[in-house]
Amino acid sequence: MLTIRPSTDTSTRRDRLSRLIAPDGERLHDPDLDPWVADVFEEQLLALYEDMVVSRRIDTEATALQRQGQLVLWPPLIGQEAAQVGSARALRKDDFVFSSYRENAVAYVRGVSMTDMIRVWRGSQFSGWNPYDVGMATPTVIIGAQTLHAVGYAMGITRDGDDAAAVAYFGDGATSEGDTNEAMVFAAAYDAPVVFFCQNNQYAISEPVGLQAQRPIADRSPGFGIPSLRVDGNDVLAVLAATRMALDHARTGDGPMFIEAVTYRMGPHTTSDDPTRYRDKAEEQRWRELDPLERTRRLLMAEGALTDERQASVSARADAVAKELRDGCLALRPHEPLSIFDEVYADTPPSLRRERDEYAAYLASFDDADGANREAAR
Amino acid sequence: MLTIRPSTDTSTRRDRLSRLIAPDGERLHDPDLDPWVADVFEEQLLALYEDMVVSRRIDTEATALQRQGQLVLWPPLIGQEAAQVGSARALRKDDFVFSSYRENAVAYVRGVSMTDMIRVWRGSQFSGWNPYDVGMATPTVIIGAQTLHAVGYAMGITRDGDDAAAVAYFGDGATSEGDTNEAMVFAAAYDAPVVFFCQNNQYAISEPVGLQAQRPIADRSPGFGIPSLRVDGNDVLAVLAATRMALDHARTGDGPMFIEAVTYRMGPHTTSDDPTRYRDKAEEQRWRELDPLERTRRLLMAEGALTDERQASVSARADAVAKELRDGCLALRPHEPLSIFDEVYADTPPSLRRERDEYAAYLASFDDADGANREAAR
Amino acid sequence: MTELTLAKAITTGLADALEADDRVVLLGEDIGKLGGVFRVTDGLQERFGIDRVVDTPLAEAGIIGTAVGLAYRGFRPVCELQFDGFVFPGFDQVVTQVAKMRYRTQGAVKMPITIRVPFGGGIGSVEHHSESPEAYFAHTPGLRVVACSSPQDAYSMIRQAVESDDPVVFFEPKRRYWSKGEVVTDVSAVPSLDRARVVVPGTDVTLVTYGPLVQTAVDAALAAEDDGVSIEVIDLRSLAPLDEDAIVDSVQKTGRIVIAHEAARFGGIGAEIAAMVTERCFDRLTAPPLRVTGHDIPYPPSELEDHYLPDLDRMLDGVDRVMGVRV
Amino acid sequence: MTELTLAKAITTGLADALEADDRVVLLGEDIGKLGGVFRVTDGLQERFGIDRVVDTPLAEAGIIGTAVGLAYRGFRPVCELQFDGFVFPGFDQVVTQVAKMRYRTQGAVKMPITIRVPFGGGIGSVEHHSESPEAYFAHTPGLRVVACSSPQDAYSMIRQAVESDDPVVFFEPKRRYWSKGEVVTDVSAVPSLDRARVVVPGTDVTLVTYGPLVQTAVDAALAAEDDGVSIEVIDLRSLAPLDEDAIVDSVQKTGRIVIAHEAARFGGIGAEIAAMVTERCFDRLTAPPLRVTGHDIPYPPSELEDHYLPDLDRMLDGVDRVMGVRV
Ligand SMILES: Cc1ncc(C[n+]2csc(CCOP(=O)(O)OP(=O)(O)O)c2C)c(N)n1
Ligand SMILES: Cc1ncc(C[n+]2csc(CCOP(=O)(O)OP(=O)(O)O)c2C)c(N)n1
Ligand SMILES: [Mg+2]
Ligand SMILES: [Mg+2]
Repeated sequence: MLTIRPSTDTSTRRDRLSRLIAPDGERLHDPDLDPWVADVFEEQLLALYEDMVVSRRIDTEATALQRQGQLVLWPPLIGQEAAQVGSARALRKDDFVFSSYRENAVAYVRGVSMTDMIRVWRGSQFSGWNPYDVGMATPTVIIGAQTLHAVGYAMGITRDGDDAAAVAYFGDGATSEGDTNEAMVFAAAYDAPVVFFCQNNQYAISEPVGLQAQRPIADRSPGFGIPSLRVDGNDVLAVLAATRMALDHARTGDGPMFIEAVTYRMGPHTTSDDPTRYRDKAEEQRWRELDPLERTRRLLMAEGALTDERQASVSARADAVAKELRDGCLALRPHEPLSIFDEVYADTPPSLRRERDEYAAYLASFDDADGANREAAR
Repeated sequence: MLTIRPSTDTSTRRDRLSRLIAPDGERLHDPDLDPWVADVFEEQLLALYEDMVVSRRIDTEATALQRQGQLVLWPPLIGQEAAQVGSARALRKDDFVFSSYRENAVAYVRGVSMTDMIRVWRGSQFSGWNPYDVGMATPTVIIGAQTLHAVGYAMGITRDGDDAAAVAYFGDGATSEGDTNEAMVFAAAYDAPVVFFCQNNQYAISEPVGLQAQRPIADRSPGFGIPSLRVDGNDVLAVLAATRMALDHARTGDGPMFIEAVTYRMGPHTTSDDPTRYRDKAEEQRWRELDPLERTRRLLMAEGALTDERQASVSARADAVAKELRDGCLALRPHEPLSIFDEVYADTPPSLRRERDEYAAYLASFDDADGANREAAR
Repeated sequence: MTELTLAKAITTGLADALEADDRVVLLGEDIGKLGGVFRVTDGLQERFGIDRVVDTPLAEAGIIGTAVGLAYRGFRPVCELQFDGFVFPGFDQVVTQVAKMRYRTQGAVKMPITIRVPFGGGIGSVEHHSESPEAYFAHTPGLRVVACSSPQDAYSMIRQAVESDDPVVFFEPKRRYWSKGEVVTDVSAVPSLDRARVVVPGTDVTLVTYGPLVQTAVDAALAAEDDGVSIEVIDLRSLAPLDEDAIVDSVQKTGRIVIAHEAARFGGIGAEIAAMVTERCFDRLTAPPLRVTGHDIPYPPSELEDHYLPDLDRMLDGVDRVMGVRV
Repeated sequence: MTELTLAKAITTGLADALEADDRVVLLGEDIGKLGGVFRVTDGLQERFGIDRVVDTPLAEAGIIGTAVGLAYRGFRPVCELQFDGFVFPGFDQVVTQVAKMRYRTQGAVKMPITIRVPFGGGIGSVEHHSESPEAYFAHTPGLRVVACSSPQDAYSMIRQAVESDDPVVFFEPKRRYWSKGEVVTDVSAVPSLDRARVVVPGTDVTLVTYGPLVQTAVDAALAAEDDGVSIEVIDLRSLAPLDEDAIVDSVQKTGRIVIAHEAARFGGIGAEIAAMVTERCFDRLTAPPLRVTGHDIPYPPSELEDHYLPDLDRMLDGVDRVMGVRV
């Protein structure tokens, strides 16, 4: 009889993860992954390290800006630097990213400017950058919705005969949404060149991953006909290798692939969240020991690559980016009120034009004598 | 490295199916399934056969009624008798079925009267029977939606401390809908006592199952943490055994289980459909040789159980049910027009009462002199 | 100029759109070999190939969501939703993504998606097959919501919808699919997609409707003529945004308005039109705007659907009321 | 009688409902240990256990769909949707299942489901966190759609919603969560769930609103008093079905009506009220019903949300207009 039982491994134990850098900084070897990072030497690893340090600095700066009332909200990515930088550095310029709200290190790597990155979180615009300039779509807040966009985009790539790929970034929580599962159905049906990149950061706000999935998340996609990889998401080299492999798989006509990057959200869900209500210090401490920056630093130190000088230049770069972020943020000026009526349609319809004009007249009434009187009267 | 690839079997080949009766009627053995039908002797098998013959007769009669303009639509189940009868006969009275529109043999087995079965298809009501009378919910037309209802009901069973189970019936097409996948997520999360019973009848209207799934459908649920079985859906004994096993699994606290019953929709999708547009005679012929009734009949003949006398009584029973169906159908009288305003709410709100009264007055206006004049004037 | 059924006019429009622009891609359930359950895409897959006329898995969010991705990549997807009652599993992608993407991205990302929905009742079918969900879409800024009523409009409007850089929810009056009419395929001179059309000129009462009820309204106007009442019938064509001026112009002339649709009255398009007309024509109105609509109940079983659907008599009853003949 | 915030009044109401009937079950994302993102369910899981206060996987259709199954089994599920903008993935289950089940089964299957939705803007948040989707639900026969505005109503209405045998979509004005008021927990004497309430009596203009804008309307009434204009403020409480008589009674007295809501104007609740009032009070109206609402655009980025949201000035401007002070 053909009984297909879930395999017995129901945990997301870290020792089952593909890895190239151990938490203590030791360089491990993996015959499947190694070939994909054969070109990564000291200099390349240093660059990845710098990206991660910069990403964390962006995160710290933005969190501070939020605390100072300069941002309406910020979703920290601290802890997920390796997952985001490693995967984003695997991409080509003509690949296209569809992400959720937390992928700010991905945006940084894609070349998004600091001012553009911060617009959304200042409540200034819903989209910080032009997606076509950087090959990264405007982040999607509706959990899971962007996975379908990535698949559709990938279907377009096929129709154009290109060898680019689309990448969908999403979280462990997003795997429960119907959209994410439909995305796998469609991707498999059309062999779409899309990489599903799931950052399993152990939480969807307060809910541990165990509520969303009874199996390692990487076990989900094979049943849809999509091969998967499960990597240590705090290992920048393993993530880079895995993503390169998956992209190659997609580009060469082998269809979609799924990566679960096992990582940890070291900060709160957003600056509005209070994680002490749902997880304990001991757990946070356990993961702190697996910090993605620290292990890369250890490897670089062991190899003698991270000289004081180089560490200083990394810090300087991080400071410069942070300054760019802060200055960019503070320099943002509110848009003109009537701009809220723009870009609802390609051509504003007459009825909406009338609405805008009425509102303009209303605003103007506060300037004229009558308006002033009204104001005074209150 | 942990790469989880789809297994290499990407077909839904029939020789990979669990079976207890071969197409030629030979009784096969399966150590996993056999114990679950150890109590099924000639008499029980004859009863199953009779259920199937009756089901097919219901189907034929309803199709004829539709052709005669007595029904607005009918979704034939021909070819799926073993899948429906075998599974439904595994249920206890206190189990609860959530089905789609095609499960009329399930409804028959649950004890739905012929008159109640036909109401919906005559356009008379949206629900033919009271779900609580027969332990079967009103069929759901929105594909996949009922799978979540089954899970919720099963969560209720757990809360009540009962050992009953809920069963969700759905098709191969339904596996693509977000709802069906969310249902697996919820069922696994709460270890809900629910059996997912998928009749893979090879088509969703015109679309072959290969568009919905790149893997055997039974491969889907294990990734959600739900064990699955893949049985020959044209083998009533194997289906009975598999469903009993899955129900036992659910009842004894082991949580959900998934069954893919591989079968074939021998007729059109509904009486409005024209399958010649999308599948060929050769394929239909191949499946005709796997007819679920025929193979049971062969087994019974080989065992000498289906005497002429018994065959005659089976036919008589089928004719009687068919007559019940036809008479029940033709005896249905249209509801009173104002009944359309009933049961929208527990208590009809004043505004809706007013609407109903206005419409009643409007209708009445055709009876009075003025109304008659108006009519005459046109 | 050829005589076509409304369904065939859409088929022809889709074929011409596929021919005119190779970025046009059709997506939907059963639209390939089967040609869709209403055969509207009949023959198109054979002619344009499986990459341009795409049978999709059975998942409406998937259809709309992948269309968003295709649009992101510069395609012009045309999605078919099989029946009105099946739009809701895809509703989130329509409301939160399709409708808002241009606004969200300050115009950087266009969503030239057409979502075709056969809608309305009167075909004697089962649950979910006869509904009129247009108001849900019309309340969603960023969408254009249109309904065609004649073969000519079916042809021209589907061409315009596909060419529009805005997302268009395109309602097709399924019970008029087989009604015939002359169709010219030169769309250079046809009115733009957002304009209403006076179908029958009149002076006493404005009767506004769309989709399947336009023919009923025309019949009502003819019948009323015998009673000496002159009805001006307006086919809205665009439900959102509304061609307010066309309606207002008519009411300024007639002073009375009846609005008809199959959808439930409460919160339907009729409410918006009544409110708007009252705002803009208050002094001219000699009677309150009156709605002749589906009742505020779910669409009923088909044996009683005639008691749900506005028909000629109910329209004339409405006209009588605004004329003060009946109260 | 205790002073509670509106949020705490709901918490108390839910706790009392859980206490009073062991068939009440709460479902939602993060409602357990976290107590929900607004802490409305704070402490309830600890008190009533994980089987009655259930953290769900992140899937709205899943939440509503399993609630349907629980209701089928005789439970009274209370679902929390985290924010207004996240109702749409669960919309299909609400419209095609929750709303229609009683009708579909001729009354055999009840759907006593409460769907809680924190709604509205003015909290300076990101996209999808400030919307007002009530009209989508109100256009759906079979649902009761309500909005509370004060701690007392929050308490009584959530109790009544949970006890109702009809499905109730329960809108909570999130920017008023922290406003305080006296609450009595004896609900035997409170008005029924479907009745509107005159919050401020007046004679010149009827100002109808609900949810977060009720407080704004009360402030406007106070301000207008100084100008010698007497505003009658009506809190709708029930958006669907509407307490039409309460509105009509008021307009019969005042002859003028302003309707305010945050949702977009086109096809909003205001359109229905304007249409209904015009139908029923045509001869009494001295000015057309006027709507003061969100614009017909997506909810804008928060830095400009004040230009979207109706505020005291815009309400007074509306009042001035119907009074003929401004045109
Ligand atoms: C459809 C929808 N439902 C609910 C939310 C509210 N919400 C925002 S983030 C979040 C958790 C997401 O978890 P996960 O997918 O793991 O991503 P992470 O936040 O961990 O990066 C929730 C529930 C939402 N944005 N969209
Ligand atoms: C949400 C939704 N979308 C589309 C349809 C139209 N439709 C009715 S049956 C069907 C195919 C269903 O296929 P499957 O699940 O395999 O069941 P089968 O008909 O084969 O029994 C479709 C697309 C529907 N009923 N609901
Ligand atoms: Mg997460
Ligand atoms: Mg099927």
